[in-house]
Amino acid sequence: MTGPRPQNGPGRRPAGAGTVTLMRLAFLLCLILLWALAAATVPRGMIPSPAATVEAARRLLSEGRLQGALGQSLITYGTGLGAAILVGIPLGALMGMVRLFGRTVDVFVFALAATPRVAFIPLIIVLLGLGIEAKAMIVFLGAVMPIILNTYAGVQARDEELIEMARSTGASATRIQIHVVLPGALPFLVVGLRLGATIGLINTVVAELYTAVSGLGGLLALYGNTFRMAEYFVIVLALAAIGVIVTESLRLLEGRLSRWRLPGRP
Amino acid sequence: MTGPRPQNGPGRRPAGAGTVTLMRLAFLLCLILLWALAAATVPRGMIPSPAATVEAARRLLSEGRLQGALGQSLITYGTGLGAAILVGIPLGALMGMVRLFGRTVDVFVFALAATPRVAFIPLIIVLLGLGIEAKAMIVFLGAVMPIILNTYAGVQARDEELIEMARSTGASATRIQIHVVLPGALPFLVVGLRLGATIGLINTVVAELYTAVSGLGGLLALYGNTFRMAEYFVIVLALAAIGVIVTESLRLLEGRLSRWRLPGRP
Amino acid sequence: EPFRLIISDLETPLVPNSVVDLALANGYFERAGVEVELVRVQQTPMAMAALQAGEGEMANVSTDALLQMVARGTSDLRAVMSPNKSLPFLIAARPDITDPAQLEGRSFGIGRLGSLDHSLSAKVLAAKGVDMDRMDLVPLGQPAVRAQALLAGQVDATTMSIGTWSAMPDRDSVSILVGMDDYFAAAPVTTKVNVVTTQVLGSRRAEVEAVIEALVLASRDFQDPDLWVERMVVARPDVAREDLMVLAEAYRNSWSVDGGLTREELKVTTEWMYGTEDFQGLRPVRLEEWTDFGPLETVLRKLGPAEG
Amino acid sequence: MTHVRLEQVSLAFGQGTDRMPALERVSLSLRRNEVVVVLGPSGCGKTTLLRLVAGLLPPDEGRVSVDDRPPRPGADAAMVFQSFRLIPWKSARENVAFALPHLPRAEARARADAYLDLVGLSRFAKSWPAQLSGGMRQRLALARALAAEPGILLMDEPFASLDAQSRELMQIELMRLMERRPATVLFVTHSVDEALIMADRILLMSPRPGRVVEELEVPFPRPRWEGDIRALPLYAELRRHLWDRLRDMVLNDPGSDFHGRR
Amino acid sequence: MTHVRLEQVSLAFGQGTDRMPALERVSLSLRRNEVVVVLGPSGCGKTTLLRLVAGLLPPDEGRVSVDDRPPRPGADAAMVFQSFRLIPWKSARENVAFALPHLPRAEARARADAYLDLVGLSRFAKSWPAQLSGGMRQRLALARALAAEPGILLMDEPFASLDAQSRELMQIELMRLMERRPATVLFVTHSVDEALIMADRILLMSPRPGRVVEELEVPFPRPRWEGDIRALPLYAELRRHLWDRLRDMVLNDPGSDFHGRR
Ligand SMILES: Nc1ncnc2c1ncn2[C@@H]1O[C@H](COP(=O)(O)OP(=O)(O)OP(=O)(O)O)[C@@H](O)[C@H]1O
Ligand SMILES: Nc1ncnc2c1ncn2[C@@H]1O[C@H](COP(=O)(O)OP(=O)(O)OP(=O)(O)O)[C@@H](O)[C@H]1O
Ligand SMILES: [Mg+2]
Ligand SMILES: [Mg+2]
Repeated sequence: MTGPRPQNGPGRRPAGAGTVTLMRLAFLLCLILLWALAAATVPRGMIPSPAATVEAARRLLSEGRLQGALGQSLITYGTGLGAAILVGIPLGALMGMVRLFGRTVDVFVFALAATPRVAFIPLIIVLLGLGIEAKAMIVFLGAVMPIILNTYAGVQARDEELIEMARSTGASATRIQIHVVLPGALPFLVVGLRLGATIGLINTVVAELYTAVSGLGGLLALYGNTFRMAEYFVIVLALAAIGVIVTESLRLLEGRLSRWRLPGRP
Repeated sequence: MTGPRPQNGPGRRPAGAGTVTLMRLAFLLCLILLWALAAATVPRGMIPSPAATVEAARRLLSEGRLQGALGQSLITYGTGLGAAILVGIPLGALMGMVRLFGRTVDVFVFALAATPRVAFIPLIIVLLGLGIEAKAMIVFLGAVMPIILNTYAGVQARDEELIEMARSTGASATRIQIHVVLPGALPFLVVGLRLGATIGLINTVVAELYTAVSGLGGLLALYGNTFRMAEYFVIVLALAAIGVIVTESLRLLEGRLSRWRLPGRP
Repeated sequence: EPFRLIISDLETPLVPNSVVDLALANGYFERAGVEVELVRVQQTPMAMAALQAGEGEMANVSTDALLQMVARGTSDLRAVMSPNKSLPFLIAARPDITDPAQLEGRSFGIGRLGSLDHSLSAKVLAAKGVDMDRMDLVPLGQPAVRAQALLAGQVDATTMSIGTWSAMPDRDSVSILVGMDDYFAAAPVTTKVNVVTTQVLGSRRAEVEAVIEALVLASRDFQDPDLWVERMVVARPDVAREDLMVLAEAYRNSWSVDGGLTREELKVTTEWMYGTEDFQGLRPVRLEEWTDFGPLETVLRKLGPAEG
Repeated sequence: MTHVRLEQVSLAFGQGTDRMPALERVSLSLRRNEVVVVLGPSGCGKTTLLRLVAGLLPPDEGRVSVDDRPPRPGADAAMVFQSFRLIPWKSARENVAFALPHLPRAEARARADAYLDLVGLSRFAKSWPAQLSGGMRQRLALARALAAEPGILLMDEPFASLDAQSRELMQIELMRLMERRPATVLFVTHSVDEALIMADRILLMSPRPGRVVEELEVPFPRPRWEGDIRALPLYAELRRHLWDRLRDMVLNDPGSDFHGRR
Repeated sequence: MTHVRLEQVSLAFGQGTDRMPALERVSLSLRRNEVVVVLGPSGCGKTTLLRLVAGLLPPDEGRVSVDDRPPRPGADAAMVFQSFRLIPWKSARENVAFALPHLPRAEARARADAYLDLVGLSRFAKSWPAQLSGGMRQRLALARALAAEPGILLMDEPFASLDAQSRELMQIELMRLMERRPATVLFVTHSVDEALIMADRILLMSPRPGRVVEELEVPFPRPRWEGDIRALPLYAELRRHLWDRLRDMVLNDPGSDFHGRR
């Protein structure tokens, strides 16, 4: 660990965005090399070579298969994640603000969070069928947990002195929530959303495997069962890419809302 | 939402532990009633009645099957979660302290977090086999993500003024980490551990399904495939109970370390 | 060190594949002079990965998966026998559907488009004069999920294994449209085989032969429905004796009394599989690339042909 | 004409054996538009007193009332907090406007700008608190409380971080404002001079547990910023008296942190 | 004999068009064990100056040196921060002991207790910062800096939140301590009186951007706590002079927040 460096400094910029991009590319290159090495050594084509994977991606794209599956998956994912955000943030905030309510339900949330989502699948099929509702529900169940729990923790970690100040101005509970508590909980919210977004993506695949098979999850099953590992890797990489896009756009949002933390932090 | 109430108050106790227990019991009762209702209405025994579930639990316990499976699962779970904690906290802290390192690797962590764990299973089997190593690895991969990301966010949200103060006393980077940064990130760490613990448990089941079948996950698959729903529910409830025990013991830890946040917070 | 046999049954199954568990429970392997340990995994892909990772010496896998791998370049796997070549499949439907012809325009649950159960069902239904393309096909993945969807009324009919069917609760509310016999008649293919790596075949050939011997002997014994039921009652106390007796009758001719591996059947199997969607564009494979009759022939020479 | 009244108010912090009384049987009443200054040693309960009047803290015993009703936070009073309590993610202007929830947006903004100007922060309206110096932060907290134009102003050492000249300027601005728009003011200070300049009446508080041990009318004419009241003989006399009383309390009261020091 | 030296130091905050100079070409040098007081209007860069000397901030231009080397945080100086900066999850005693990383545990604890006693907080050694009043928190921050027994003491309005009597007591305790264990002191205050009592030399700073506009030797004999230097005619004269200079700067310097106010 290098020590923390001087900060809030006079016009000193943090490690430039350029350096970061460069380092990321270098790291990516290392990963690809490692992958190529693994492909060469692991027996019997369990790991396809990077070249074969690129070739497979080209093929899938030109056939239009990837796009179609991607579209299906994104609808499921977007619906489930959207619902998780709309439910998770207010619920977590409510749990944090109303202590008795929070303490009453939180164990049940923990219990639910610890229960494998597959365990609910029979129930979900009975209640919601096999369509988008059922799939979105599975995504929702996965994504909502980190969002609730992180919001809950963020609201609990609020600055009581600031809240007392806000009360002294006659601000309503809602105004205090919106202007003081939630902005203060922003770093928690962002991790919650990040985790929710990644878990939601994983659950999209699970949902597509366990209810009517479709989308990227369906392709994953197809290529996995028929041992087409290059195609399989293309799907895995596509999933990773979606995850990166969503989480990186959260970074932009966070950056905009955190300008008050002066630049120059290491 | 009820408004925040007066706090840091004179000897005023928060809603007593007794009230919380009572409310939890009431809530639990509601859930059980709902369950009984669902069992009575949902067609063809897809949901077992509470009574049948209790009966199944008694049977499984007297056969010793539950205990045996539980033991196997707990070993996998403990190993994987332990490793996730030992790796996740230092790695997250390092990413938060060394900005360039953090910004370089974080996208890759997001990408990994968004990739379904099942996608790695063939690889894990080839590299680690079907035994405890492979299972613990799957648990580790799931649990480590929220721990890394929450620690990372907690360290990034550190109080720069306190750190400047610490530097002015000549404290080393390690001393600053231990005395200032990590205690300040505690609320983040605790959510990270909570989520890691629950996801780790889910992944224990996944691991037991996808490598050599064993433990609670094995029983879940067995009873699910053969529609023994009462037994199935017993396993699901056992998993939920483990989740609650682990997350509640984290609450005790957090309570001890947060006494400086004066009592009387709502 | 024990000889590890990887299977994808979580407990003694209700199909002829039960010989593996029964042989172990009843000392057949010991008598053949080999110490066997069962490694249970959930599905064929895991069994394949485990075999390649050296987590077992022999694996019971589906033939289409093996062919896929061989066609894609794997060269060191050999099928040496099949303890359960028959097809314990059936098509079940909601009670108001009693004739396959009624299925047109209805929803039908399959594993996935192009999967083995899909191709087989298409073939079976075609034999009954029903065109599957005129149905609303719903890919549902796992067999248990297909059964759940049927029970929940989310699909009108689906294929399932006899094992799944016999475990289903409330079976009376489901009608059987196509039974097991029809299945095997329509598609006489060997769906599952036991494979070993060429390396194991070289270094532990005697044990491979002993395992085959034990399984063949067990199959010959359990041909007798009464014996099978008697042993199954012990292995599966949760299944009613009457159900077992019905199953035993149904399996009467499905036991691998001669090892379950014949050139003709495998040839038919290969040809049939290459006609399905999953295999389109794949390189044809020769029998020698993925089977080795040597060990089985040795065993049969020693034991002689099955009586009757 | 009583605006704010405390009757036999007691309050302790902590629980069980840690329980420590902060205020003991404090009674006082403020007339409408009176400026009352509280003087007392460090840790004697001045801040606690202000929080009680603001309605932010309920008393353990006794009664606090504003216009004969329990105080409602925000409705009756505005407070300048000793530790400023600025919202870090809001600009200076937004921090002031936050205290004006009842005004329409544009009006709140205009009002905020007017009070930022009063405290000399016009140029920093868009700055975040982290970009301001200690004194500038305190002036921002001051602007926020003044902008609410409350009936009661509770000020907890509002000028402690200002240099002597800015402090004097701010004292004058505050007195001028109170002429234009009178309010009842409860003002905590550590400066005897500031107390004498600002107060209609001075309350002296004793150390732990806080009690009001003396009340003192300050009879200087207003406006006080014209002509130098410091030159009056009465000023020197009152100053001496307050100084001696406080000194005696800090050194000889057993509740004082410096009891027995010499 | 120069201990601390700043040569033509300039520093600006912010980036691009927001960039605003805080200090401009500031030069000064402190002799070993000299007490130098900085006086200047709010926001003129006093805190920034202290951070530079502590080595917490590198200058944009110019050079800062302690014993002819760049300052190393913690090794040369200890600082009393204007906003206290206590660690909320450590007790008062632990907060002080945190500043003593080089001492063995038991010794650090003993040292912490000694300095807690000096600032009158013995009874609160186990309290968390949230349980302390504003003035008590400031005294805790003071104890932490003093306990380090540094060669250079950087004090940013260390007594601003104390009542007049406690403030006087603390001034005397500090001067006594400096007799026993001398150190170079750079002391920021807003009180002209405090400056005259504490200083060997006074630096006057102008508002934005901060420059040193006047240096003043303060020739009163030491120890100053015996006998009343305020009674000396020179005291009144210096006080008047400083007051007028500061007043002029606050009202007439275009960089001042109160430029043109009257
Ligand atoms: N939340 C709290 N928990 C425990 N004790 C507290 C709390 N708040 C204040 N106290 C104690 O109450 C007493 C009075 O505190 P208060 O802040 O009112 O003092 P004060 O007169 O404002 O002092 P100062 O001039 O130093 O700001 C102090 O002894 C303090 O230690
Ligand atoms: N982190 C920062 N970012 C931007 N501007 C800053 C920052 N810190 C200080 N400034 C600006 O630098 C100038 C000097 O600030 P500094 O804190 O040194 O003043 P000061 O003399 O200590 O004032 P005060 O007496 O009010 O504490 C101020 O105008 C302030 O707005
Ligand atoms: Mg106070
Ligand atoms: Mg300052």
